[in-house]
Amino acid sequence: MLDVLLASLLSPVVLAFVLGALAVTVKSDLEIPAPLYRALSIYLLLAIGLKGGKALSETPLTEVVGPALATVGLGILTPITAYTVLRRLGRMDRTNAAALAAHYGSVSAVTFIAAVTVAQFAGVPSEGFMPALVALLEVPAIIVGLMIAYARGERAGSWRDAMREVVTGQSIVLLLGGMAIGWIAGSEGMAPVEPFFVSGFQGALTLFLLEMGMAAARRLRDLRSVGMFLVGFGIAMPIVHGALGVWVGGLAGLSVGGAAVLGAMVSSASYIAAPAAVRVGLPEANPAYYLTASLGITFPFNLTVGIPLYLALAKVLGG
Amino acid sequence: MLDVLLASLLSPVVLAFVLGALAVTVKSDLEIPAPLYRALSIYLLLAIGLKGGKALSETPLTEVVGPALATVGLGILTPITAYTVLRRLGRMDRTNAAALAAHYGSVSAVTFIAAVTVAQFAGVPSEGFMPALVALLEVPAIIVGLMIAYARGERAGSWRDAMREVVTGQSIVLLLGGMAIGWIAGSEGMAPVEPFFVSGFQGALTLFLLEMGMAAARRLRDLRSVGMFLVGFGIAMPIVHGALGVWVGGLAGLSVGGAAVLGAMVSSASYIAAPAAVRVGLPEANPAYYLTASLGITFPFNLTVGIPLYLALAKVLGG
Amino acid sequence: MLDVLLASLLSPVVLAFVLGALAVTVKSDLEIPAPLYRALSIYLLLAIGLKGGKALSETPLTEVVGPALATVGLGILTPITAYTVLRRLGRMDRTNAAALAAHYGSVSAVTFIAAVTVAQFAGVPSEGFMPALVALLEVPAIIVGLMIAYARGERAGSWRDAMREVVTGQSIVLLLGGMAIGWIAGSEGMAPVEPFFVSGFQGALTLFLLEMGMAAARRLRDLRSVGMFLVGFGIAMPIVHGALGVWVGGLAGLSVGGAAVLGAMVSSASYIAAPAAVRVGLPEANPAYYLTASLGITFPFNLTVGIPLYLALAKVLGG
Amino acid sequence: MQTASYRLVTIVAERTVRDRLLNTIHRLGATGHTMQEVQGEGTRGLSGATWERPSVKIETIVTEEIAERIADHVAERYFQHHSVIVYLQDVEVLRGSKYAPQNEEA
Amino acid sequence: MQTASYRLVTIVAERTVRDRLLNTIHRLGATGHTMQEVQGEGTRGLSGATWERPSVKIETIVTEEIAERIADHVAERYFQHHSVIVYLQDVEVLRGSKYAPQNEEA
Amino acid sequence: MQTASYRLVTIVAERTVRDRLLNTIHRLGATGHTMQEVQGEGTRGLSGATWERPSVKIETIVTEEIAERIADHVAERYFQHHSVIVYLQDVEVLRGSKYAPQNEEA
Ligand SMILES: Nc1ncnc2c1ncn2[C@@H]1O[C@H](COP(=O)(O)O)[C@@H](O)[C@H]1O
Ligand SMILES: Nc1ncnc2c1ncn2[C@@H]1O[C@H](COP(=O)(O)O)[C@@H](O)[C@H]1O
Ligand SMILES: Nc1ncnc2c1ncn2[C@@H]1O[C@H](COP(=O)(O)O)[C@@H](O)[C@H]1O
Ligand code: NA
Ligand code: NA
Ligand code: NA
Repeated sequence: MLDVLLASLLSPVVLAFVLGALAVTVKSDLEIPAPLYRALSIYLLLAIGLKGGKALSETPLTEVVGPALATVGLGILTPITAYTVLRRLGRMDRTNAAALAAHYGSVSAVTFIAAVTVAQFAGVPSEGFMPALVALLEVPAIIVGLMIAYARGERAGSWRDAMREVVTGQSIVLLLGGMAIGWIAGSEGMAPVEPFFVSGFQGALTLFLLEMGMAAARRLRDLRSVGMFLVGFGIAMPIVHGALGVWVGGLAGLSVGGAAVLGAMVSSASYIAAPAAVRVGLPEANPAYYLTASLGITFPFNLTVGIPLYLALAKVLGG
Repeated sequence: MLDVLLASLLSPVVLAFVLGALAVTVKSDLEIPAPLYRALSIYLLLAIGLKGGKALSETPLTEVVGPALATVGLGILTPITAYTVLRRLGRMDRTNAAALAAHYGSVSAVTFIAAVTVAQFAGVPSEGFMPALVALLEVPAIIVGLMIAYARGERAGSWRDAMREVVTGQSIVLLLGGMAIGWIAGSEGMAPVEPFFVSGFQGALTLFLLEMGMAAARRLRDLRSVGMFLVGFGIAMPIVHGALGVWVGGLAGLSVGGAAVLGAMVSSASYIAAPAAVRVGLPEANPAYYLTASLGITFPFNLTVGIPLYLALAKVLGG
Repeated sequence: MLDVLLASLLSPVVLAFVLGALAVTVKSDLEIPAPLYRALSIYLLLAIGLKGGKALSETPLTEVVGPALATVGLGILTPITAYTVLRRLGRMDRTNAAALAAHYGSVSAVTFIAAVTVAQFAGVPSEGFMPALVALLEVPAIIVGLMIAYARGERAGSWRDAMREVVTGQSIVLLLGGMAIGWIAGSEGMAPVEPFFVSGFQGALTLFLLEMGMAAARRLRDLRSVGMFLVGFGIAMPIVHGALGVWVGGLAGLSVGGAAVLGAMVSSASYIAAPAAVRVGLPEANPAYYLTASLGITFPFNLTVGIPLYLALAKVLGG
Repeated sequence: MQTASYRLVTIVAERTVRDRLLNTIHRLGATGHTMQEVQGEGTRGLSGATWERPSVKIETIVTEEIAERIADHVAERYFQHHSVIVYLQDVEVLRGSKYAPQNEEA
Repeated sequence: MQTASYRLVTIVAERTVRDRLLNTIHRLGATGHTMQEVQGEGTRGLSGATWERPSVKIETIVTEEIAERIADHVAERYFQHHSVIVYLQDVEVLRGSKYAPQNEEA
Repeated sequence: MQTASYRLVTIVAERTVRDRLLNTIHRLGATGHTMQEVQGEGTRGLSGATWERPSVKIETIVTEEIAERIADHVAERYFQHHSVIVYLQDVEVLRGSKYAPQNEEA
């Protein structure tokens, strides 16, 4: 466990995140050009999709069905647990609770990637088709979260616009699109593009996390405004959801690595797809809450402590 | 033939183009940052040049002379055929006909790359010096096209500015410049930069075609405004020019793959160098015509159906 | 000597610089998108740091101490020599002399990279920990330069802001940060990110120098305004400092390659860290002087003639 | 120099509402617009930060009447829940006819 | 359309002074700002060229009084040694209260 | 706050004419300009879309007289065949002398 924790903490990817956070703390003039950041996120999402699609093309469907169903189930369940916790324990208003539920039910692609890398490194690689599960996990929670809000009368936003935003959002299009391409092209067709999309991946991710670290650190400044409860929520909720994900993943027949990665996925909070949809569907929700919690608290927690934790848990349950 | 058609249709590069088009159709919020698109086009042009230059440095000049002359000849002939067709059959006004002639006489670098890839894949690789021919084919047609227009009295644009735009245009500078660098550095000097410019090439192209697909789809919306004739022209003209290119290429001593690629080059319509020059030299021409035809119709046609067609033809003639 | 001179002159990296300069001369519309340029400089600095850090993690500290002390010493000495020359021979006012001193005492990362490549190529590779010396050489000179200026009464700028700008500047953060990451991660941890940061390096550098060539050429237009003396200074000073660096480097126990690279570092003039600090600390200094000299004269000189010269000298002294 | 007086309507808005805004503007009679990406800060905090999509600044030159229509529409439709501001200025343009719907001379 | 009159203060400045400028503006009472990267040329030559960090254009809508404070501050603190210009314009805004400190209705 | 009145000339143009425009502006007496990349839509359709070079928005603060010269020149030289628009506004600037050719105080 400890060696894995160290190995993941001391990987260039995580260290880059720390460097970014430090740069903001010392008020460095370091600035990642916005177009570079966007280029990297497009690259990463497409690359994940391509890899997943290629893997799918080599996997018997029967192997995927179980985990797929489990993932969808978790995508429907977790926003409800999150909402309940926020309302009951947090006494949070309905709108913001629903918004946060959508975020914590959905998934963070970068957390997923980090988890895959750590599992790989720990000698328990996850299934190749995991990216398919990311696509499956991203959408339902957002829909459920918005439904909870819309179930309660008049809304400022537009349900239709929000749905369109979810299903035509950049991350879904690139993930699913990439998977389709990888699946159709197969390993032979993929070969020529792999130096770009596979070999370069970890390095691009390092650069990406440099900016993530900066963004997270900037977000942390709003910590005061969100209150201690949300801080606690941002750490406790992932642990609960993560454990649940690991456990269900195991039952669904995933390997130890696969279960750990699913745990990380379930525990993670979306900070790209969900915010975009919520801004449209629940504009009256306060971004300071859901962005600070998902980007400023949960993401760093998972990246550093969470992932190794879920992996250890998966080993215990799985071994 | 069919297997090649499939292989090329189902390559990640073409599929990315389709994905881009789909993203626009479903009104996705996917957006390729403009600087990324420009960075990719600079990278691709420079990479083509470098590869071509390196190949030239290893090729006896005698082998290149024939194909080079043939290419220049085609660059002078095709704008005239295009102009004639547009005037006679299309009853199009002189200015727009000349503008379109410049585009269809010139060449699309991306169509060239795609053709090289397909030929490669089909087991009939094209000559390494083909990029040199791209540089040769790009310029003459634009000059001829503008000459046709200027031959007919007063013009709004400036002939000198247009010529400067053509010969100092980004694509020429990068292609010729890259070739010079590759030729001078030779294979030994090129070795250290090849991981970046050679291995990464296909992947970068995939990303580039994602945006191309989006641009083409957006262009298609203007289809109504350009009329059915232009749609037909955008498909028929490439076939004629392509066949011509394949045939002449064979006579000039190119291999089957080389002839096929030359066919694709001749059939393709420029959408970077030509538009830039025409905007300066023939500002009164309507961009909706030449952009929609070259980017919205001819490019997709060649990418999907055209290239395999020219390859099949080259095999028939060459075999 | 000559073969090395040729080899370095005819490397794609240098040729790209020339191409960029030519593009500006012929008024090409070629334009490197600013975000691409910034992305490349972030990538290059981080990559240098990572490589250096990894090397440090494999080097006994004792080997580094000598060269490190020598580097700091040179970083304190060279701004003083530069200032004296500018004041005595150049009759330049104190402010601008101090500003130039800060630039010529500090180091140009790109000159460093070019030198490493040439030494490598010439069969006398430099020590792996050289990047650490770059970080050491960058800061002191800027501080000394500003101190010289501030030592003389009232200043428009803010000393504290200037210091903050130096030590939290993007290049220091990325260099030191990268080194820390590479050092902590070690060669095992670095492996997955090396395809991106190591294999891609030379190619990215080529693209970067394309823009550098354009920037240098644009700068040269201001040549008249800066006067002949500064032109001479921009060529003579590097030679003196370079020779000094080679000599001291040898004494400090660096290999022939290492001494040559240190010479190139010492001879080079900063055009990123120093200008940023000077703009804050000495805003009344005239950018036309320090930018034209460092970017328009000294950088091209070192890139083409200087580096092979220092290498030859190192061979003489070292062999 | 023969100029005509028009209104310059400037809208700064978060990216999510961009396309809807553009459609509305043209539907309400604008003959064109100029747009650029911006970062901003206001009562709803930062917008257009690196990690999210940049906000946009949309400028359109229109007749007084259309300007009012646009301003009213934006106010009523977006103010409550979106990061959007609108302001109006007078401008003198050349080729006045260009900015009036169906080119009635202004 | 119910509009209120405010002042639009535009500052074009080299990147190095950006953050200090933003802090000052808000300290002096601005309730928000909009910012974009620009390239420029002036008496100090080019600024924001590719190889250096881009200059910024900062726009803030404020009351007459705050506008004067900002303009004066910038003039006195930055004009002598930095590439900075400031200019003021009148604008009509919707939701006037938005731009007045502690929302006193304008 | 001691301000002087000048004219702000704004030109939005397709990229191909950018450099010629900048040269002209300065030749006609502008002491500086600020420029940014924009996307636009007008009677000639979209301009500055991703796959082509971005359009530019050029702003220059000049005297009334120079403003007219610039506007007239652009109108006559570019309107017919290029995607170009020009509009003028009044601005109050600090350091008026800065914007008048050979620094005659404004
Ligand atoms: N006082 C202001 N001056 C200039 N721009 C503003 C001002 N207030 C808000 N904005 C812009 O309008 C956007 C939305 O404002 P808000 O809804 O108050 O967050 C901000 O992100 C800024 O870009
Ligand atoms: N006359 C002008 N019109 C528009 N912008 C200007 C003008 N003069 C200066 N600027 C802008 O202000 C910045 C600094 O000006 P300066 O301090 O004169 O170099 C320049 O880089 C331009 O962006
Ligand atoms: N009514 C308008 N309001 C704002 N900008 C406009 C307007 N009309 C045109 N433009 C800008 O001017 C450019 C050229 O216009 P046009 O020549 O009409 O295509 C467009 O791409 C827009 O950026
Ligand atoms: Na989740
Ligand atoms: Na052609
Ligand atoms: Na130096």
